Amino acid sequence: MMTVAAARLLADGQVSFVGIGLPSAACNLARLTHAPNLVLIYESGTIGTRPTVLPLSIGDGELAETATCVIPLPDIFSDYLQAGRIDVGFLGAAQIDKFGNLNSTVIGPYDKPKTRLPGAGGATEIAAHARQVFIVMKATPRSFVKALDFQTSGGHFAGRTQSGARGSGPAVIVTDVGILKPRAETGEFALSALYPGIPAEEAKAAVGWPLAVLPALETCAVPSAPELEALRALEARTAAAHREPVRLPL
Amino acid sequence: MMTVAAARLLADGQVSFVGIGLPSAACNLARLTHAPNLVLIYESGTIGTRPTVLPLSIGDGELAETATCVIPLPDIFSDYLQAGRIDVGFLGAAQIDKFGNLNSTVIGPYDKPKTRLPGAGGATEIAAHARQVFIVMKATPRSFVKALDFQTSGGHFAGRTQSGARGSGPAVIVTDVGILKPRAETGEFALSALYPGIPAEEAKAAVGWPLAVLPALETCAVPSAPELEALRALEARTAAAHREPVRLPL
Amino acid sequence: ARKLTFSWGGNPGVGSLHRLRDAVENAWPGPLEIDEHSHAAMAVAYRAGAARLPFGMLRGYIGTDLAKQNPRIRSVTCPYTAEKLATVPAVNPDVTILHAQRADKRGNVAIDGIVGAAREAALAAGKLLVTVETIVEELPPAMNNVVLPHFTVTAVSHCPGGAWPSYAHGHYARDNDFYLKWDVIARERGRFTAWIDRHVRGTADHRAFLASLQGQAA
Amino acid sequence: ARKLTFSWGGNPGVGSLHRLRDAVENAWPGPLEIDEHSHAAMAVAYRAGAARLPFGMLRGYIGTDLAKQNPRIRSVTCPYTAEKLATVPAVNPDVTILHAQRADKRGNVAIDGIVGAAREAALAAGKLLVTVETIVEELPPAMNNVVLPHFTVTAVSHCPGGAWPSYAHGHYARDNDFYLKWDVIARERGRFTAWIDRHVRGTADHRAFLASLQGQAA
Repeated sequence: MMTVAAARLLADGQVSFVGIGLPSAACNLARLTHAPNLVLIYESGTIGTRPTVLPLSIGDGELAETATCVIPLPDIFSDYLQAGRIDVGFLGAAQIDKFGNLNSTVIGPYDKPKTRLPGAGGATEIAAHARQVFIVMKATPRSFVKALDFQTSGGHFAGRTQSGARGSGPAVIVTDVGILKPRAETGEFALSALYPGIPAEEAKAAVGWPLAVLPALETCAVPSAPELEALRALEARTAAAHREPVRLPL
Repeated sequence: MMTVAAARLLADGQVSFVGIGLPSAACNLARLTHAPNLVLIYESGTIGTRPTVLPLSIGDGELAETATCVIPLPDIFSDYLQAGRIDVGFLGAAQIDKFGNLNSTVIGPYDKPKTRLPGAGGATEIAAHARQVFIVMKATPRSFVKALDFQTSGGHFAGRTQSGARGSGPAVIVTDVGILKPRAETGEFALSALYPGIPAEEAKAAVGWPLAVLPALETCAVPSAPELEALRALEARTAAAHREPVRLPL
Repeated sequence: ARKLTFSWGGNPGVGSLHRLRDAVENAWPGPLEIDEHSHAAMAVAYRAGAARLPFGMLRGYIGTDLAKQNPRIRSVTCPYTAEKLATVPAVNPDVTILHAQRADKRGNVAIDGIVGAAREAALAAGKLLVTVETIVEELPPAMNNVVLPHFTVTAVSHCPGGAWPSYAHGHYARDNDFYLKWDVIARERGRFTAWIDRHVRGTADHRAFLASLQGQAA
Repeated sequence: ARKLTFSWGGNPGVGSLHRLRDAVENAWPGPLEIDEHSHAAMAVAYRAGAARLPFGMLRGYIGTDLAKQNPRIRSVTCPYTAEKLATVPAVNPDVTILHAQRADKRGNVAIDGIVGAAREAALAAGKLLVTVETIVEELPPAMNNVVLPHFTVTAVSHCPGGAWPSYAHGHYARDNDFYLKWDVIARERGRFTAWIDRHVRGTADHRAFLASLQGQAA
């Protein structure tokens, strides 16, 4: 449901900066269903790539072979992201707060972390410069927290409009228990849409801050047959492709 | 004789930043005779090019087709020239002074020029950053002047060593009446070698400043048969190639 | 044209651009403001423009009077080494016009050969207009070749011969003869104006322009 | 290793790098100094290094605590617009080690596929060591493809399979299984050390290393 819900948010023709995992699945599902002209950019440098299977890393060969072009990583960040050419950037993290600020750096203090996470990667500048940011994360009280241990990338933080960030910040958080959108006045995320069969109480319980509910609370449609069929076929192709053993030139 | 004299100055394996005209002829002559591993870089972006005929512009197609690689012009200037990867840069100009400072910008005042020349192009940074600069110019009192109307690029100017220039400046001026080299103490160019049949007086008369003569004044060897043969063959191939009419897709 | 931002203005391999000289020396047909740089500086200015940075920096303008004449050449101090580096303002043209070899129906543009600063000038532009030798149904995956993706391109026009008198790699060579002829055509105002009237103002489109020059360009 | 300059340290598509975690969290096998950035900043740091500029700049480090933790993240003020831009020191590795597809006898190196910041990291290096899948007599003219010219390369070594467990475009695919296995191997110090002793310290060269892993990598 998360993948389908995220895919539905993408409009045809948009330019999307994609990470591995659920964002990659959602973007490719959208491309294979309602948004055939979606442009997928992976930070490794592939522009307009059309993989037939989901990559396990941003460096997978098929991303290059099916791309409109492959450019150096510095150009992706300077001439595309920083230049404001990305419509939608996908982000996830270990922690999120109610303003959509994200932590993918450390749990615990920075100098003596309890858990050292992988770090920012492209997230800090994606959060700043993509026109819109879509956040995709499973909701638990441990990850949807009142206060981040570290702010890796910015959501609707105080002073965003004067900060030099080009983009408008996170537009949506797609979770496994519903969809959150920010209130225009405060930038604070509130429950915007439910999934069929998951009540608002379950969503509220999964979030570590008091989750408000937007007045126009919707319920998402169940995944349609074409959506499910496209997603299952994509996953089946992916599983088959990744079962092929690697042959080294020995 | 100028072309042959300039070609002889190039050592095999050097990386040379080449302009159109005599420098291009000299570099290709060197490559076809004693320096087969000379690496020619034209500022348009061709690295290690091996044209069979002399180009009439730095954008000629054969430069790309025979190059080790073709890279963007900004990379040529930043990652090769500025980074100190160029052994020899060739320059010419409308005016030169005794320190090897060059003018290719204006004759007369900058704001109200008598003659507006094409301008710096790559010259300013070639003069600063190439390890050595070879200047190639026909000598006349109008071009070898006491004072430049405008300094486009720097030779052995006062303060060069503290200026941020990476290179050691002009090492030689190849003229049509002899070869000039700088005195180590002053950076002032003096007559270093004569051509067969051209006396020092003729060289002195062609230069607009009192031209000193270095103690170890040499006389260049006449062009050898292989040198002349290679040069004439190169020129013949070039003339033939450039006689072919251009066919537009009409 | 009111102002020219440039680093070299000549007829490559031939000599001066007489019309540029006349404009700067004699203000004909009107005064021309000059914003003069070096190639290395223009390169970082385009690159800064493409990255939407406000300026570019280089180890440049050393041993030259250019920085004295152009107040737009300034400097920054390195926050680590305290070195001074030369700066130039980013160049962000309102419109960049390029000629390329191929485009596809979606507007992706492929450039082969010597690319100069074409990619940077394209991505620095507010609007990007591209003329091409051929339009194909779909470009093959380009791998590491130079492509301007369709969402960076404002409009594509099919214009064979659009690089003339320069060349289009893989299509036709540089018309070196014409560069020599241009020296004669452009030397005097009268002859230049007559040529423009006849071949540019007097033709309906680029095809007619090229046809009018066949065999008697000078 | 004493210090790590980085922007992301994970097992792509799998999770944490347990050995990195252990070093940072528990100083095992020794303390590791951290110089942490974002991808965009590392990109300009390598590019500055390749151009031998002392720093790179970006519109970056906005809305993040990173700049508070890393004193090497600073800023410059634009001399035209007075905007503040984030800066990072240039990265100029003493040695850069790359794996590429092909080299020729003269040492020219051709890279195909996803190049990342390989070219910038190569040209920023004091010494550049390249391992390749194949060595050919002479590379064909590359046109716009990525080539490191021989005079930028310190040494080339023929090392087929040198990208493993990652892939070499056109030669072999990424060994995704091994990335999953690595999560298990590297999770505990004992198992990790045993693996390193057996497969890395216990083999004579890269071929023997790969052979020792055939069929029983975990």
